[in-house]
Amino acid sequence: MSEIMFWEAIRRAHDEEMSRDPMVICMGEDIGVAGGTYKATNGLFDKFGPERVIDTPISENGYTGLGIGASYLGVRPIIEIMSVNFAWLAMDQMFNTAAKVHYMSGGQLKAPVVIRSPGGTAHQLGAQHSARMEKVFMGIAGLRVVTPSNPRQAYGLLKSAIRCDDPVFINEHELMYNMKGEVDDKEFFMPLVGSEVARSGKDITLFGYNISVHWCLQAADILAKQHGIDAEVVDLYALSPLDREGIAASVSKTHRALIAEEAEPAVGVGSEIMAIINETCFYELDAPPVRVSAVNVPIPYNHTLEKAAIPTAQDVVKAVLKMFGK
Amino acid sequence: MSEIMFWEAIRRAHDEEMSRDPMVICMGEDIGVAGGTYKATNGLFDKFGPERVIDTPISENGYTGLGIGASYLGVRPIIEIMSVNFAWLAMDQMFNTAAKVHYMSGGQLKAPVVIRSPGGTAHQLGAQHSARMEKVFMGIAGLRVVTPSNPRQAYGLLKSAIRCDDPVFINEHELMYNMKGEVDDKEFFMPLVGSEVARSGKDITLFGYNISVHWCLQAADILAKQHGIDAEVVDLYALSPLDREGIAASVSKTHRALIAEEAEPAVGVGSEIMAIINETCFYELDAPPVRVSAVNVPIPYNHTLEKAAIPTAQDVVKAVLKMFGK
Amino acid sequence: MDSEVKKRLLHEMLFARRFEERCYEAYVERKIGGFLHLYSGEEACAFGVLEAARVNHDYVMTSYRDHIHAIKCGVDPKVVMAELYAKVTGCCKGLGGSMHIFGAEHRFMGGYALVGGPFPLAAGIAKAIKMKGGDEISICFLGDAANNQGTFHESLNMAKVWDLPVLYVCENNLYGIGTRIDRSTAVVDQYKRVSGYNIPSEQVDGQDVEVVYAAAQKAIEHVRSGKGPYFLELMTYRYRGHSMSDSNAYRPKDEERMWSKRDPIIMLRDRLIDAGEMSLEDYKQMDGDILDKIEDEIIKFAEESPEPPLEMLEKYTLVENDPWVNGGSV
Amino acid sequence: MDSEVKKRLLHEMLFARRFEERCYEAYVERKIGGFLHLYSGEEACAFGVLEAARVNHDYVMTSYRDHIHAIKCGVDPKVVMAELYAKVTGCCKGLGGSMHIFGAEHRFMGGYALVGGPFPLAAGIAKAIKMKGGDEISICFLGDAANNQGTFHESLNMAKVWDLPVLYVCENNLYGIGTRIDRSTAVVDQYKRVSGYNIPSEQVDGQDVEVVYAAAQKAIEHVRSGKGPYFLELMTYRYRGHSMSDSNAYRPKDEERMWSKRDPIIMLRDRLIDAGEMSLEDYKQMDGDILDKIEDEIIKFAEESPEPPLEMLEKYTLVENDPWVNGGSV
Ligand SMILES: Cc1ncc(C[n+]2csc(CCOP(=O)(O)OP(=O)(O)O)c2C)c(N)n1
Ligand SMILES: Cc1ncc(C[n+]2csc(CCOP(=O)(O)OP(=O)(O)O)c2C)c(N)n1
Ligand SMILES: [Mg+2]
Ligand SMILES: [Mg+2]
Repeated sequence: MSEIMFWEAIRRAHDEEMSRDPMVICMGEDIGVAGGTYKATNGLFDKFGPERVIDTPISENGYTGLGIGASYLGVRPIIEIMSVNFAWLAMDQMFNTAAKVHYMSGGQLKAPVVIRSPGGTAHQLGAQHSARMEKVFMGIAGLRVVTPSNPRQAYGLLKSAIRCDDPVFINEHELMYNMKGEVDDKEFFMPLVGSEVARSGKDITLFGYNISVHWCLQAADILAKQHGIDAEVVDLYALSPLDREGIAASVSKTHRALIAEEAEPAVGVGSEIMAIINETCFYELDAPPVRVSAVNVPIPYNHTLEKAAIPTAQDVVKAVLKMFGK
Repeated sequence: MSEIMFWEAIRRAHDEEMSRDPMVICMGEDIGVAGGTYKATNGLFDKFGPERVIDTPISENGYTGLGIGASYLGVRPIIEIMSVNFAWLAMDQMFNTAAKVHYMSGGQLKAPVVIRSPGGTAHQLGAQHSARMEKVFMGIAGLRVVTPSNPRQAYGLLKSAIRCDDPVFINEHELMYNMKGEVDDKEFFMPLVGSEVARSGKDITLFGYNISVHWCLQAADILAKQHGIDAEVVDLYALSPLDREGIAASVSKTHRALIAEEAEPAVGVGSEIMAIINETCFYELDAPPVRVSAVNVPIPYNHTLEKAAIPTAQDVVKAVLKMFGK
Repeated sequence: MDSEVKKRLLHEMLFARRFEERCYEAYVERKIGGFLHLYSGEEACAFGVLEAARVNHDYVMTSYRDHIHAIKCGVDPKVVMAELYAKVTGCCKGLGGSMHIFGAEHRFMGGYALVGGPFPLAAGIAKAIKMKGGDEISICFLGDAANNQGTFHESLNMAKVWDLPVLYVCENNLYGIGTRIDRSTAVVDQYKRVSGYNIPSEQVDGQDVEVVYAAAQKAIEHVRSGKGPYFLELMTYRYRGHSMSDSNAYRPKDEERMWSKRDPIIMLRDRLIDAGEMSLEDYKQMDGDILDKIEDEIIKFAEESPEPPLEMLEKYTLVENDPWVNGGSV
Repeated sequence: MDSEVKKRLLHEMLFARRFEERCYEAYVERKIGGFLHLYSGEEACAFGVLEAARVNHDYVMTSYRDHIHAIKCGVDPKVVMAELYAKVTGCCKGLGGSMHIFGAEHRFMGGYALVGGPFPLAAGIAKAIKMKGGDEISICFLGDAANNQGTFHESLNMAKVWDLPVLYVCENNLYGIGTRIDRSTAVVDQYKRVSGYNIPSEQVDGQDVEVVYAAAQKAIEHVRSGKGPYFLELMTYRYRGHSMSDSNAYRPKDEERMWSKRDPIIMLRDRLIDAGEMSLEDYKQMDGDILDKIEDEIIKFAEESPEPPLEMLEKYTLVENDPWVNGGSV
C-alpha cells in the first residue's frame, strides 16, 4: 500500500498496461513530450516512444475517430481529451461510431477505446473551460461511463477499462489530480459497474460521484458531529450503467436520499438517481429525495461567483437539515 | 383557420419572418435549391435568393458557428441541421459559443440563432440516423429548447424563436412533417416557456412532448373508453426551461404521473420531470411516477425490433393500468 | 489488363448494376426500408480500385453507398441482400441496414451514415496496421461533398504527419445530394485540396475501369511501400437520385445524358466486343445469368430468411459477458 | 510609415509588453486567476495588422491570447485589467476573465478559449457585414496549431465559396503549447495550406511591425474591395510559456535566443534611434511613463474596483426580459 497522487495512479495504470500489452497506446494533445497537462502520462513518451505515446494535433474529432478505427483491429487506445469542454468536438465519433459500431455491425466490430478527460469547475477557468458533462455521456446507449473519486479508483477503473471490450469514458476532475490516497502496490482491477459505500450510516443516504463524494463525506462528518445525523455516503463511481440495486438497497435502509452533483440540475445525474429511486424504492422514502446541484449558469470567472455557482459540503449539510426539519 | 401540414407551418413562419425582416436568413444542407429534406424551406430560395437562403457545405460545426457569428451583428439565422444525429458535430459551437457568449461577455453580445433539427426514430433509418437528443440540449445552461407537437406549435414557436434574443434549439420529428393540424391564418406567437394541457383529466397526468404527446392522447382515449380512467395530457412544448409550475399543478390535481418519452431513459426528459415532481409536489403523489421510455439500445434497422425499441400508446396504457393495479 | 480479367470485371460490374437495380425494386415493393443509396453509374470506381488492392487482406471502408464495395471485398451478395431485407441472415443480422453493411471477416470495415465519419476511422486502421507491422493498407472511399467535413482536414493531416498506410479514394460524382460541387466547394478539383497536407494525389476518369485500375495500382504501390498516404480522385456520376427519396430534379438533363454515354459497363463491354473478346450475345447471356442468379439465389435467400428474434434487440448494445466489466472476475 | 506613427507604435507595443508583464506579476500574486496566456514577443503581429485596419470599424476576434488585440481595438486597458482582476468594472464585469475579453462597442468581438472556435464566427461576422452592405471587414487572429482544427477547413472553404470579407491572420509562433509545429502539422508553412480553398495568402516576418503593416495593408485592401477572404501568416515567437503553468522546457535554448534577437520592440526602437528619430533616453522615459501609468492608473483602478455583486451570477445566462419568450406579450 502506498499513498500516491491521483495522477500517479493514472500514470501507473498506463505504464503497467502498456508494459504488458504492446497494443495499448495513448494519445492526446501534449501528452507525449510534455507528459500531459496533469502529468497523467508523464515519462511514458521516453519509455514507450512516439509510436505508442502520441502527441496529436488539435483535432479532437479526428484523433478520437483515429483511435476508434485503430481499436477495430485490437489496438487499445487510451485517448486523453485535455479538457472535457473540448469533447463536444469529438462527440460525433464517440457517439455515432464508438457507441454504435458494435450494435450496427451485428456484433462484428468492437471499439475498445478508453477516453479519459478532466471535467469540472476548477479555479476560475471561465465559461468555456468549466463544463461538467458526465450527464451527456451517460444518456447514450453503447458507452460505459465511470468516474473515480480517489487514486485507488482512478487506477483500478482505468485498468479494467483498458481491458474491457466496450468503449469506456472516464470522467476525471481537474481539481483532483494532486489528491492523495492509498493504492495497493499489487495489481488490481475495479469493476466498471456498481457503487461503493464510502461511509456507512442509517439516517440518510448521500449519493455522490467524483468530487461530490468528498462533499458528501465532509457533510456526513459535520452531520454526525454537530447534528447527530448518521449519513451513509454512496460513491457512484459507475455512472453508466448506474447501480440501481445499490441505490435501492441504501435508500431502503436509510429511507432518505440526497444527491450531490457539481453540474447544473437539468437532466442530470441527480434527476436520474431520483428517477431510479422512484422506480425502485418509492415506498421506502420518508421524505422526498433532494438534489444539491450547481446554479444553472455558464461558470463565471470571478472567484466569488464561481464558488457561489458550485455546491459545497455546507450546501449538503443545509439540505439535509432542512429535510430533517432542523 | 386552415388545416396545414407541419412542414407547411414551418415554411410559413420562415416566409413571414423573412418577408418582414431582411436580417432573417436560413441556412443548412440542401435547404435552398432543393427546398429542404422535409420541405420546410421549400420555395424560399426562389423568393429570397441565395444570400438569404443558403445551401451550406457539409460542415455542421462550421456553418453553425458562421450563423452564430452573423447573429452577433443582428442577423437572425435559422439553421437547419438536416438530422439531429449530425448535431453532435456542431455541439461545440452551440454549447461553447452560442450558449455561453452572452454570459461570458458580461452581456455585451447576444447570439440569437435558431437551430432546427429533426430527431427521433423514423422508418428503419438505423443506428446513426435515429438519435433522440433533446435531453442533451436541455442539460446545458444558456440555451432554450422547444419542441412542437403539432403544426400550430411548429409555427408559433418558430415565430417567437426567431425574434427572441436567446439561442433557441427547436427539436422536430422526422415522422411528423406531414402531420396535419389547424393553424390560425392570422399571425400569432407562442411563448417559449410553459406547457399546454392537451386533454384535461382528473385521474392521472400523462406528460408528453413532441411525438409522445400523440401516444399520450391516444392512450388517454383508450383509458377513458375502455378502462374508465380519466387522464390529463400535458404537452411540454418547452423543454428548457421546463414548466415546473405547470407540472406541479397538474400532478397536484391528478396525484399520479407518467412521462412518455421516445429516448433511452438514462438522464432524460423523464428523469428530469420525475425530479421536478419530487421537488415540487411529492406529497401529492398517490403512487410513484412512472416513465415509459425507449429500450436502451442503438436503434436497429429491422422494423420489428425498431418498433420494439420505441414506446407506443399501448405501452402507456399498460403502464397506467399497472399503476392502477389493473 | 488481360482479357479474362476484363471479362470478369465486366461480369462483376454488371452484377453490381443489376444488384442495385433489384434493390431499387425491392425498395419500391417495401421489402427494403430506411435510406437506400445506389451505386449505379459509379461501378468502375470500386471495381477498379479494389481490383488493384488485395481484398480480404487490405481493409476497406466507405459511406452509406456501400453495398458494392462490400460485395467486391468478398461479402456474399446474399447476405448483403438479406441485410437489406432486415433478416437475421444478413451480414449485420438485420441490425445495420443499407447504410451499415459490415463484413469484418473480409476486412470490409463498414458503411457509415455520417458524412466524413470514415476519414479518421480509416486512418486509425492504418495506424493499427503500422503498429502490427503488416503490409496491409487501409482504403477509404468517400464522396466529393464529404471533403468539406472537418474530419477530412484533420484526418489527412494526421495521416501524413504519421505517414500512415491509407489510401483515400474520392468518388467525385459532382453532387452532394442536390448541391452541385461548385456551390459548396471553393476548389472543385479535389485532388488539389490535399496539397495542404503534402499528400500525393491524382485525378482520373472514374468511368473507365482500366484507367481506375492503373491509377489505383500506382497509388496502392505508394501506400503499401510505406511512403504514407495517397489521395485518388475519380470523376464519376451517379445515375439515380442521391437516395430513394431524391428525384434528381436539380441535375441538367444534358449533363445526365452526357454521362450516360460514358457508362462504365457499356464502355468495357464495347471494348471487349471491339477487340473480339466477346460478342453481344455473350453479354446478353451474362446478363441473363446474373438476373437469374439474383432472383433465384439472392432474393430467394433474403425472402426466405427469418427476421432476427426479439431477444436480439439488446444483445449488441455492449459486448456480452466481458469479464473486465466485473474487474476480471467471472 | 512616417516617424510619428512609428513612435506611436513603439509606445503602444512597449505598453503592451509592460502590460503583459504586469499581468504576469499579478498572476504570481494571485490577483489574476484562471489561465493566463501572454502575448510578449508577438506584439508586431497585432499592432502591424490592426494599424492597417480601421479599428472601431472593422470587427476583430482572436483566441485566449487576447488582451493586446482588445487594447489595440480601443478597449481601455483599465477595464481589461479590471476584467483580469475579476472586477465588476472589467469589460465583461468579471464574468469573462483573461480568455474572454470582449469589447463590443469597439467591435472587438472576443477572445475564445476553444482552439478553432473563432474561424467560423469570424466568417459569420463577415457574412453579416456583406448582408448589411458596409465596407467593414472581419479580422480573425489565430495560432498555427489552431489550423489543424476541422473548423479551419470548414470556415475557409465557406469564406471563399461565398466570398466573405474576412481576413485570417495566423500568428505562427511555431508551437501549440509544447508541441512543435512539425510534430503536429504536415505542411508547416501555413500560407500554403490555404491553396485548398483558393484563398490568396502570404507569409511574412511577424517581428517587424513595418513589414506586417505593409502586408496587412495589401491583405486588407484585397478583402475590403470585395475580392473575398485573405490569409496572412506572420512568423513570430512567444517569449513566455504557453500559459502560466507552462515552463517552456520543450524549446531549445538557442531557438529562444535566436528569436530574442529579433524582438519587435527593440528592432523598432533601434531603427528609430539609428534614424535619429529618438534617443535611448527618450525610450527610457517612455518606458518609465508607461510603467507609472500601469501602476498608478491601471492597477490602481483594478485593485480598487469592487467585485461583481452576487445577484449578477444568474443575470446573463439568458437575455433578460425578452418579450418573445412570452410570445410577444410583456
Ligand atoms: C455529418 C452528416 N451530415 C449530413 C449528412 C446528410 N447527407 C447524407 S449524404 C450527403 C451528401 C454527401 O455527398 P458526397 O460526399 O458527395 O457523397 P455521394 O452521396 O455523392 O456519394 C449528405 C449531405 C450526413 N449523412 N452526415
Ligand atoms: C478545442 C480545444 N482543444 C484544445 C485546447 C487546449 N489548447 C489551448 S491553446 C492550445 C495550443 C494552441 O496553439 P496555437 O493555435 O498555435 O496558438 P498559440 O497558443 O501558440 O498562440 C491548446 C492545445 C483548447 N483550448 N481548445
Ligand atoms: Mg458526391
Ligand atoms: Mg502557436
